Amino acid sequence: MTPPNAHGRPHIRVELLSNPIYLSGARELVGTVAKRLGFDDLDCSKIALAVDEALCNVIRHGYGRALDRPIWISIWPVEHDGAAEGIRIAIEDEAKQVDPEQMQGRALTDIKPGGLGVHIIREVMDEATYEKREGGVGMRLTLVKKAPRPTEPGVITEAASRAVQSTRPQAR
Amino acid sequence: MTPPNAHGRPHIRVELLSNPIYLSGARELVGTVAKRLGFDDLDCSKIALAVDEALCNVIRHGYGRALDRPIWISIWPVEHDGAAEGIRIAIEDEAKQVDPEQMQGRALTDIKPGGLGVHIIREVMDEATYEKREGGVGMRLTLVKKAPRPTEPGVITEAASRAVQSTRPQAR
Amino acid sequence: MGDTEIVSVNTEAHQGAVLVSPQGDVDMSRSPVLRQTLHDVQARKPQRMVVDLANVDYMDSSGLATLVEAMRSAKKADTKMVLCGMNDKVRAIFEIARLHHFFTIVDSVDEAVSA
Amino acid sequence: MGDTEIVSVNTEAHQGAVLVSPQGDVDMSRSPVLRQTLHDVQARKPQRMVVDLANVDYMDSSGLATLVEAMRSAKKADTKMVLCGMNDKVRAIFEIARLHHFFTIVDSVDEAVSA
Ligand SMILES: Nc1ncnc2c1ncn2[C@@H]1O[C@H](COP(=O)(O)OP(=O)(O)O)[C@@H](O)[C@H]1O
Ligand SMILES: Nc1ncnc2c1ncn2[C@@H]1O[C@H](COP(=O)(O)OP(=O)(O)O)[C@@H](O)[C@H]1O
Repeated sequence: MTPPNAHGRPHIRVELLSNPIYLSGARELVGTVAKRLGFDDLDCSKIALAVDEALCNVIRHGYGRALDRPIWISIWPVEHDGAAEGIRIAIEDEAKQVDPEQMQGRALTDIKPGGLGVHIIREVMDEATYEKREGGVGMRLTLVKKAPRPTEPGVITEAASRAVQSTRPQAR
Repeated sequence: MTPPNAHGRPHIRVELLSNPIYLSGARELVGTVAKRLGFDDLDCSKIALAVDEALCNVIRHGYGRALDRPIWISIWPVEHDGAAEGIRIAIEDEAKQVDPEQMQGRALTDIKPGGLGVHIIREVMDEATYEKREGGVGMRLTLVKKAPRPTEPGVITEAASRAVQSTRPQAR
Repeated sequence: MGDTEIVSVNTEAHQGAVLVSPQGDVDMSRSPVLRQTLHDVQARKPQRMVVDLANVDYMDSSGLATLVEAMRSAKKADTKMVLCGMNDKVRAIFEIARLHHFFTIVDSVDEAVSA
Repeated sequence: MGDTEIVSVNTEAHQGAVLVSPQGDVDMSRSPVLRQTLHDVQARKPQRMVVDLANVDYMDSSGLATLVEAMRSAKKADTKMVLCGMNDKVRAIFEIARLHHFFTIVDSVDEAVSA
C-alpha cells in the first residue's frame, strides 16, 4: 500500500467539487495529459473513461450525490530513465471508508443496467487499487496504465526545456 | 484587491508544474468547464487561450523557464440567483513579485514577434487584474468573463442534482 | 446550452420509425435526459426506435445503463430498437462492457430503419 | 508522438512552392519545432512558402510570433509566404492580435500556390 507521495509530488493535482457538471472538464484534462505522455487517441479516451467512472462512483456511492464535497485527482508520469512510460492517477475523497473488497464489478454475463463502473476501470487500466486513506477518512483509488511505446527519453524532464530554449535567438 | 476566497471556495483548483507539456491539459480543462457554464465554442477557445498565455508568461517571466515550479489555477462560476453568468479564473504562482503596472502588452501597430500575451489576455476577458499575493511572494492574475446569455437558473447548484435524480418531461 | 439541445426526437421522417438523436456527451450529468426521452418515446409503443449516436462524442456507463434499460423495455413492448452511427470511442465502451452483441448495432440511419 | 510528427514538409508536389504543414497544437511546447522547420525551409530560399494550417487545432502567441518572424525573413529573402486552411479558432487569434492584414491568408492550398 504505497501512498501516492511515494512517487514524489504529483505533476498535476486537481481539487474539484463533486458536481457532475465538472466531470467533462476532468475527463478532458486527463485525456489530454495522457496524449502528451505518449498514449494514442483511443487509449486517451479509455483512460478518461476510467477516471470518469471512478469520479461518478465517488459522487454516487461515496458522497450520496452531494454536489459540494471535494474530490482530488493527482497525476504523475510513470518514468523510466527520463522517458515517459505511462501514467499514474490517484483519485481521493473524504467519504466514509469502505472495505476495498467491496469495490467489485459484477459479472457481465447477466445483462442489466448498472454495475459496470468498476469492471470498466479494471478492464481499461493495468492497475486499479482501492485503499483507505491515511487518517481514518476517505478512500483512494490508484490507477496505472503503461504507454504502448515509450516516448523518446527526456520528454518530461528535458525535452520541453530543450524545445523551448533551443534555436531561438529571440524571446529568451 | 479582493483575494479569491472573497468569492468562496473555488469549484476547481489545479496545481500543476510549470512544464509546457501540461499547458494543453490546462487549456482543455478550462475550455470544457467554460462550455458547461454556458459559453459557446469560440468563447471557450478564447478563454482557454487567455489562460494559456497567462501560464506561458508565468513559466517564462515568473519562473525563467524552470519546469518544476508550482502554478495554481482556480475556477469559480460567476453566479447570480443560482444561474451561471460567467466564469472567474485565478492564476497564481510563487515567483518574485513584480509591480502589476509592469504587466503591459505592447502597442500592436509595430508588428514584431513577441509581446502579444498580455494584449490577448485583456482583449479576450472582461476583467484581467494582476496583483501581488498576500505573504510577500508570488503573483495572482484574476480573469473574469461574462457569459453571452445566462444559462437557466439552478444549473450550478441544483440542475445537476435535478438532472441526475429526475424525470423531466424529456428535453422538449 | 439548455437541456433542450441534448436530445432531439424525430417521429416522422423515417418510415414509421422514431429517431432519437442525443448530442454531445452522454455522461452522468446528461444521461438522465436521454433516459427520460427514451421513456417518453417508448410510452407511445412505436414499432421501431432508432437511437442515432452520430453526434455523441462520449458515453460512460450511465449512458450504457440507460440504453440497456431501454432495450429491455423495448423487448417487452415488441419495439424493435436499433443503434447506429457510433464512433470508435463509443464503440470501445460497448465492447469493454461486452454489450456489443446485446444490441442491434448498424452503421447508418438508413440501415437502422430497415435492419 | 515524437517531434518528427509535429510538422511535415513537402518540397515537391506544389509547383515549386514548399508546403509546410504543422499538425495539432502550435503552443509554447511545440512552436519551437515549427520555428526550426520554417528556418530550414527558408535557408533554401524557395520562391514560395505555403504554411497550411488545416491540421492546426490551436495556436497561441508563441505560434504567432514564429509566423511573424518567418514572414519578416521571407520579405527580406523575396520568398512569397502564404497561410491557408485556418479554422475559426485559429483565425480568431490572428484577429485579436491584429495580424490578419499582415499576412496573406487564403482558404485552400490550391489558392495559396497561386495567390
Ligand atoms: N467510490 C466508491 N465508494 C464506495 N463504494 C463504491 C465506490 N465505487 C464503487 N463502490 C461499490 O462498488 C460497487 C460496484 O460499482 P460499479 O461497478 O461502478 O457499479 P454501480 O455503481 O452501478 O453499482 C458499487 O455498487 C459500490 O457498492
Ligand atoms: N507572469 C509574469 N511575471 C512577470 N512578468 C510578466 C508576467 N507576465 C507578463 N509579464 C511582463 O509583461 C510583459 C509583456 O508580456 P507579454 O505581452 O506576454 O509579451 P512577452 O511575454 O512576449 O514579452 C513581459 O515582457 C513581462 O515583462
